[in-house]
Amino acid sequence: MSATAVHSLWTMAGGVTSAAPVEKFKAPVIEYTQLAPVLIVIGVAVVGVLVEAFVPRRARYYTQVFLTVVALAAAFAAVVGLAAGGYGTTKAHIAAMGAIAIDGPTLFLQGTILLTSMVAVFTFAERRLDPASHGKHVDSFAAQAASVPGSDSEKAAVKAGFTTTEVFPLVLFSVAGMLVFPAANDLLTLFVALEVFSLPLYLLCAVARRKRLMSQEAAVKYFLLGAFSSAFLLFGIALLYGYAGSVSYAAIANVVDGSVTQIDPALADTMGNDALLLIGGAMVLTGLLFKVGAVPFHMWTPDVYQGAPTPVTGFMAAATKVAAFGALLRLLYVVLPGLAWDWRPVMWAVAIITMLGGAIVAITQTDIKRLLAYSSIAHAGFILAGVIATTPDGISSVLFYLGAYSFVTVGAFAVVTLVRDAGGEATHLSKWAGLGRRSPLVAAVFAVFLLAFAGIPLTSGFSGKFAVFKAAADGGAGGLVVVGVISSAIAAFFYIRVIVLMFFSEPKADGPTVAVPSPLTMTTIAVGVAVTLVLGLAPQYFLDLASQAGVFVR
Amino acid sequence: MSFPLLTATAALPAIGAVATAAVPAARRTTAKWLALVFSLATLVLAGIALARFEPGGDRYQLTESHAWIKDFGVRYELGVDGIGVALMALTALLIPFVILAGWHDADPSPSSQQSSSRGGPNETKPYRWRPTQGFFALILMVEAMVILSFEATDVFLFYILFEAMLIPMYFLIGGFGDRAHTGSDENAAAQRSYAAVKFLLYNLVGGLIMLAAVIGLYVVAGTFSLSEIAEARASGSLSMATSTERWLFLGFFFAFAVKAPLWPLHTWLPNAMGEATSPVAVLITAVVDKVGTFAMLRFCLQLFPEASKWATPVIVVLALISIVYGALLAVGQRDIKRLIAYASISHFGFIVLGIFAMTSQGQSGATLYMVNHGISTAALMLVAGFLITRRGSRLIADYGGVQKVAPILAGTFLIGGLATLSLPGLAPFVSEFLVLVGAFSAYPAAGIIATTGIVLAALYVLVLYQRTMTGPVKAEVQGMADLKVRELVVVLPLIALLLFLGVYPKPLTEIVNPAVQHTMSDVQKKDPQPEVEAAK
Amino acid sequence: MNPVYYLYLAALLFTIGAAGVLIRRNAIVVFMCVELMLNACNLAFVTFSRMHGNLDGQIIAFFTMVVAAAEVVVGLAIIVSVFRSRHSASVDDASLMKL
Amino acid sequence: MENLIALLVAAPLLGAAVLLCGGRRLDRAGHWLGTLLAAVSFVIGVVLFLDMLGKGAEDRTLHQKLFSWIPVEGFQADVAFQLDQLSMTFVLLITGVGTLIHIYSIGYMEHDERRRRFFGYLNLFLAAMLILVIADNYLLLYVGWEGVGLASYLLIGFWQHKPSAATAAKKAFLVNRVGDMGLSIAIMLMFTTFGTFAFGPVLEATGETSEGKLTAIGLMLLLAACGKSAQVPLQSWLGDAMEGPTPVSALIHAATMVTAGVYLIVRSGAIFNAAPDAQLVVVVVGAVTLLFGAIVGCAKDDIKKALAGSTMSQIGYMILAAGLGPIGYVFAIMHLVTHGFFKAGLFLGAGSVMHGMNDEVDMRKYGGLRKYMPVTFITFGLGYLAIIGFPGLSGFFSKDKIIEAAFAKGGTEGWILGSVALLGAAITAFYMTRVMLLTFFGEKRWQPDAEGHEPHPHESPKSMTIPMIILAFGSVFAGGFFSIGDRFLNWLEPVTGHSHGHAPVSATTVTAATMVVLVIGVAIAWTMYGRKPVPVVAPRGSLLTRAARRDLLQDDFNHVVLVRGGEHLTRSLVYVDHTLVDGVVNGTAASMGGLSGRLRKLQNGYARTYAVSMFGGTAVLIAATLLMRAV
Repeated sequence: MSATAVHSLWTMAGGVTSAAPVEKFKAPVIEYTQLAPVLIVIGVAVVGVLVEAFVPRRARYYTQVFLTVVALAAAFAAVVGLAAGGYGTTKAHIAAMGAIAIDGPTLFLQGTILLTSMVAVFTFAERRLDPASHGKHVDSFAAQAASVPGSDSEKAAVKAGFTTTEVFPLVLFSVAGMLVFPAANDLLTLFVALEVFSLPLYLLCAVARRKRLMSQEAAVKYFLLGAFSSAFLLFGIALLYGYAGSVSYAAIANVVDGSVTQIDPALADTMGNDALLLIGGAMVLTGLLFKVGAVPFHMWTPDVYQGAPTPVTGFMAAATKVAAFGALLRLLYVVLPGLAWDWRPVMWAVAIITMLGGAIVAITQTDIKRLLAYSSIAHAGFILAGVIATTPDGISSVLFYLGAYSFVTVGAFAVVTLVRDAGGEATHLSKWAGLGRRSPLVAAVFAVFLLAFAGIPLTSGFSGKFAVFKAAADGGAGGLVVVGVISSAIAAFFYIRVIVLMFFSEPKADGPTVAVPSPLTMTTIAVGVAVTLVLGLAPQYFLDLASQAGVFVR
Repeated sequence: MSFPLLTATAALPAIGAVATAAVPAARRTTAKWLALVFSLATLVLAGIALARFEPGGDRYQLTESHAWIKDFGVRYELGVDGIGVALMALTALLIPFVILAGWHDADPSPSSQQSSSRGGPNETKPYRWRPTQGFFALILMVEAMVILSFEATDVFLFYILFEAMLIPMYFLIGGFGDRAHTGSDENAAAQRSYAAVKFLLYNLVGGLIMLAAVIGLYVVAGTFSLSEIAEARASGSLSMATSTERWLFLGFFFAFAVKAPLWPLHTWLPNAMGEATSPVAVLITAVVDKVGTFAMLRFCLQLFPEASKWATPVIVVLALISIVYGALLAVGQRDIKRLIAYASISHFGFIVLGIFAMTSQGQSGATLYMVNHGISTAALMLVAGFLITRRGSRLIADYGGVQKVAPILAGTFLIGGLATLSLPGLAPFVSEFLVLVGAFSAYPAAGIIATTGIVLAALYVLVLYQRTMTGPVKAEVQGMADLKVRELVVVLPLIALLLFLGVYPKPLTEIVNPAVQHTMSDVQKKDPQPEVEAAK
Repeated sequence: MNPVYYLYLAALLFTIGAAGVLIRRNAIVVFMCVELMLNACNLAFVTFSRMHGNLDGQIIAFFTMVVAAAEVVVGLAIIVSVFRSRHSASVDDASLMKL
Repeated sequence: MENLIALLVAAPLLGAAVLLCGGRRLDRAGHWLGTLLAAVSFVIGVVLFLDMLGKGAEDRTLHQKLFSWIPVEGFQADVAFQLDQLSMTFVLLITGVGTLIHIYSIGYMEHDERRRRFFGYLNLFLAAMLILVIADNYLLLYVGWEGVGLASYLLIGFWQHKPSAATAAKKAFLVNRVGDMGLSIAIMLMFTTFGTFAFGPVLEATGETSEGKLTAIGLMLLLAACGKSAQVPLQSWLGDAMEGPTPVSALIHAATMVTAGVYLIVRSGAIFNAAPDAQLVVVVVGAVTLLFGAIVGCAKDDIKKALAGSTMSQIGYMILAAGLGPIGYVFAIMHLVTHGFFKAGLFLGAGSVMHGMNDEVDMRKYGGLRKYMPVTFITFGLGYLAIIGFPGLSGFFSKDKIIEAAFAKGGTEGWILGSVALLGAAITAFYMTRVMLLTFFGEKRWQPDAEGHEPHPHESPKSMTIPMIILAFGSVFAGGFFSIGDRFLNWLEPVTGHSHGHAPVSATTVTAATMVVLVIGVAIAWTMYGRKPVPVVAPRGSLLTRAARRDLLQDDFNHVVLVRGGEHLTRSLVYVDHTLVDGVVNGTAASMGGLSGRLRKLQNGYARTYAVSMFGGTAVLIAATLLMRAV
């Protein structure tokens, strides 16, 4: 197409007044029912903002908690409804003018995200752990995020009993983004969704009540690196767009497959230029691998996990991974299967160094939250092994693993919020010595989570690990399985270390106390344990769900 | 659908474990009795299973099969052959004794109570740590898992238990150390958790490598059910490439060799047995480790016959090394329990040798050996435990002339020792001789080398007995009490059993023989024929 | 004139931005470099849009701007709060958490 | 009748069980019960014997199968007994002498508070020994074989508070175990060769296999025999075994257990007949031991050790005879029986002496005891005459026959063996005379011991003397009774077979020669110990004497090579296990930690570093993908 013709594209719209283009204009069709989950969450989030504006301070907390939980529950109900309606399997299709794909993976992941965020939100709402200041219960968020730590304004805010109830709408926005992320069917939606769920997270990281400096530092690091990575993602998108002339997955896939035959000679140098495709693909992958925290894009993880308020960490660790892996799956299975031969070796390498790197560095960690961060990196590696399988089995195994893993993570971080001393949460491992003697129950629960992380049989961790390894082996990635096994062995070492610490070492005199939480956190932990054990003992039903959901629509 | 006997046998102790754990902190004795009752009930069930088992019947009996995890090709399949039922019975038999012997091992020791009263502000609230309940609950939990693993005829199910049983064992070792330790409490605690971690990591690594093999097996076979795999083999629909089979075999064998333990993967055992209380040590060597040797017989040979034959020479050599090496190190030990541990290593060498001699005598011998070694080690170790708790030291050098002050203790100890050196007339002799004959008829050299084991065994047992029991009475030993009723109740039945099985092992062999013949046909091995058919 | 040059320019800008992120200490500047990268992307989008002769690229550019704006809001908020509590906008000072 | 056989074993076994489990309340009656049951067993033996005499020579073999012991595919081991003339001989010897020694012990152990247990052990020994000799297959024989080993272990170490006793017991068991190793290997060989190890089938089928196999089996059996019968090179334990109570030395380490090796070889005659090489080794061992023992016997001042040396040497004779094959089997057994009588008698005599001398064992501290304990003197004397082979007494007949047989072996071999046997006879005469002189003649040389009260030698109680008298009768008449009309020969021949070798020298010459050497031996002894007074403190003596005092340095050799070497080996192995085997694993763990520590450093907290890693990662990612396409 010649330059003049391109020019006419907008001269026509602007200059000549004729009805023709107006008739050409076709109103977009939006399947609102099928987007219901997202819409509900976003809607309520907006309402939440209004609540912040208009509802008196006293009532805000309860209103927000109520709204949030209701929203998530409703959205989940909607997802279930859609799934029941067969949108996961037979009626799976592309919705919203090709922007969103409603199919098995989408619904499964949305369901997982919604449930995990629900239990995570319980920990957000927990207000019994911190000693009540000035007779008012407080949660783990700053009285007034804007006030400088240690300043008079902060003291005043605390005295006034302010609380940052904005976190709830923020969570909802973030969740909304996460819901769209794995469903995104074109790169633009992908990008926007990414930002939508990232920005609130940046903020949430910054609003811890205790250790605010660290919290803010975490936020800065997360934000800058996140922005950096999304820039890469965006440039990659740009290149892919240049390659295919479109950002829709289907279109790009077609070009990759070469099913688009006629290429305008004028565009020969860009259209279908594999250099663009490869570089662009690689950069998009970078963006996504950053979010899943794969080596070498993982370095933000420990710092952010450590600095962020623990409830946020739990939410982030669980939900972000789910969403990001969903998007990664879709990208690799829908857009890039055509060049599996190009990205597979690279992903192999990434998976291997992720598994080993995460496990090895975790050995010498001394802070429980950093430890869990590194373990999450190692787990990302395991999941990647499943992703690389590129078989339907691979998809479902990854879905299952994500489901299993997210609940364990939320539960584990919820337990971390309970162990406290004067300075807030006692996250240094040495403080955990002898916890098993002081409060056997909590220690036992945490041990269950650790064993699940370690992939000991009869826990969900084992089922998940077995599923992905099986898929990988089936998909001809036996090597990854071996590496995975080795790194699990290494990983086992530090999980065991924590258990030893909790049970076999004498409690320190100035050791931390275990706060008795409100039903909220109890529910979170209980759900975590329940899911861990159920998926460990009788995973069949959920495996079925996952395998039914294991097909992408294109 | 008949009564699921096997499930019940495994479920009962599991329930018992939960019940015991639920007993309130103050009611320690209740917990103990509860655990004992449950273990006895389990013994009864196991006895019924043993009675219901027909030696002549199908290979696997009392079978149960339910769908479990379809996607993994996993079924909940149970069934016992002669070997399984024998070991199951052994487990059920030993646990009550273990519980009785450990009756006071988990009472909160004065030292720990001091530390709890010493401790920080939060010690004002009642001491919530309930060691006693935990101890017995964990023992029952181990029993449940071990029994189930002897019954599992589904590789995956077995694997899960094989791994899962590590956790309770781990807590038993690390959480309830032997009070009779050398050095300070902290030092002892450190050694203890080192031992526990070592135990767990060794076995976990073994298990994880096995996991890779298990997955590989699934990729090859598409199922985990022994019976289905056997059918597939028979029908020829399943044929493994030689290399694949070998790799898978190695994956499995490694895990079992760690558990067994076979040289050079044995070093975790002495630490574990040394640091654990002697009942737990018995649990390790007499019960849990048997799963490893059992699995070699059940899975390695049955799933990978060709690879097993391929690996036999190396394994036989390793077994021989274990026999001699273990015995020599036992001679060199200064710690009673470590000595017994190394003796066990030597005995496990015999068991493995018998299994991989791949002759009827060898394998029957190996199976009997598992049972007899269980009983004899239990007897020796428990008496040693009684001795150690009296004097509060594990060092041989701290004893002397005990038999003068506590003749019954010394006598039972001697009998345990004689069983360990497999004196004819006591059960271990039968199995050891069978193993030797089996090994000799397949590999004469191996047979002869293994025979040196009997001399070394005599050496370490008699040296131990001489140093501890004979000679002038040591001052610290003066006035040591002889065995109490509870302790006699533990030891005497075991000794009686040793004598009975030594004189009349027929009931056992009759159960075991058919199973062994099945295994022999699995590996398509015939016994070497005697040179002269003098029999007729 | 060949639109490919614009691509080269975009790539150049992107690289400059990236380099800035790696080199500069001041959080604000780092952040501006990120913005620069985003704008490089925009340029690329627009260029490709012209080359392909469809409008998607330009639309995306608008989206990018909006997102960038949102990012500015969040980013500045965070950076400012950090600046107020530390009296320094250097990213290297924010290194409490390490190892 | 067959059913009685089991009772032979059952009676003492019951005794052992009751006495050992019975507890204190049996302390008063225990020894009577033990003795009674031993006697019962003896009576049963006699009954069976009479019954056997009533039958023809060919159908004198009785069988009794109790139950199938270890039924395993292709492997049949039964608990079954076989009682033929050979076994019968042993049964009578064991139960007879055994009963006597039970009676003797009643008096001897009177003051020991653990007497009950002592009798329990004695009964246990009887049971095991009987199993050994009436088993109908080698595996069951092995059971008895180890059983007597255990009993001997318990009895040698009966006074466990004495470290020396405990050590001696351990040593005995260990050395025996080495022998047992041989037996078990022999059994395995039989199993792989014949598919069975029951006497009948094996011994009949010897013709059907290679001589090499048989030689191997034979040598292994010989190893076993060496262990049990204290033959070179496994003889070292017997001397120390004298730590045990004297009745034990008499019963186990003189009359019965130590002769089990001879039984084994004679029983397996068919195998040895077919394996001449093995036989040669047997005779060599026998010859060497009979000299070895004799020499040691000459040097010892401890009366029991001296007797022990003589036992060794006498058994050497038996082994030698057994090694001669059919020529010698019968005489080996005959000498075994007579030796059973007079050696038991001698030991009991020694015990009686010690009993009277506050358990003093050093002969140099005796002297002139004949006045104080006449009965002991006479019985001991008769035993002495018997053992040196005084014409007309037991030893004369049995030993003489062996020497003849040795010559009859023929060839240089025969000459060598014969002359060795003769030499042995001379030395025997010497050391026994020495013992006699030192103990009963000359001046009294005992002094007050440390506590100052000096021993009052006195005759032992009836319970002790009566057995001695009975045994003395045996040692006087048994030989003659057996030899007249070749009774013993005809009795045993159906089992062992017999052949008259062609003696190069006539029997009379041999007898004459024996007489000559006997006189020489006695004469030398007389000149050395009879004429001039004996120093209480042993003179330094010649090199040979000193060596002989130390069992010809055998123990020193064992100590240096085996004990020390073993200690070093085990110690170094413990080290290896800890550093190498364990170290490898710990090492990997440690290196993992180190690696982790180094990788950690990368996480330096600077956002820009993280950005660099991301940037680099992306670059690598892109490069890699492009490369993938390029290649």
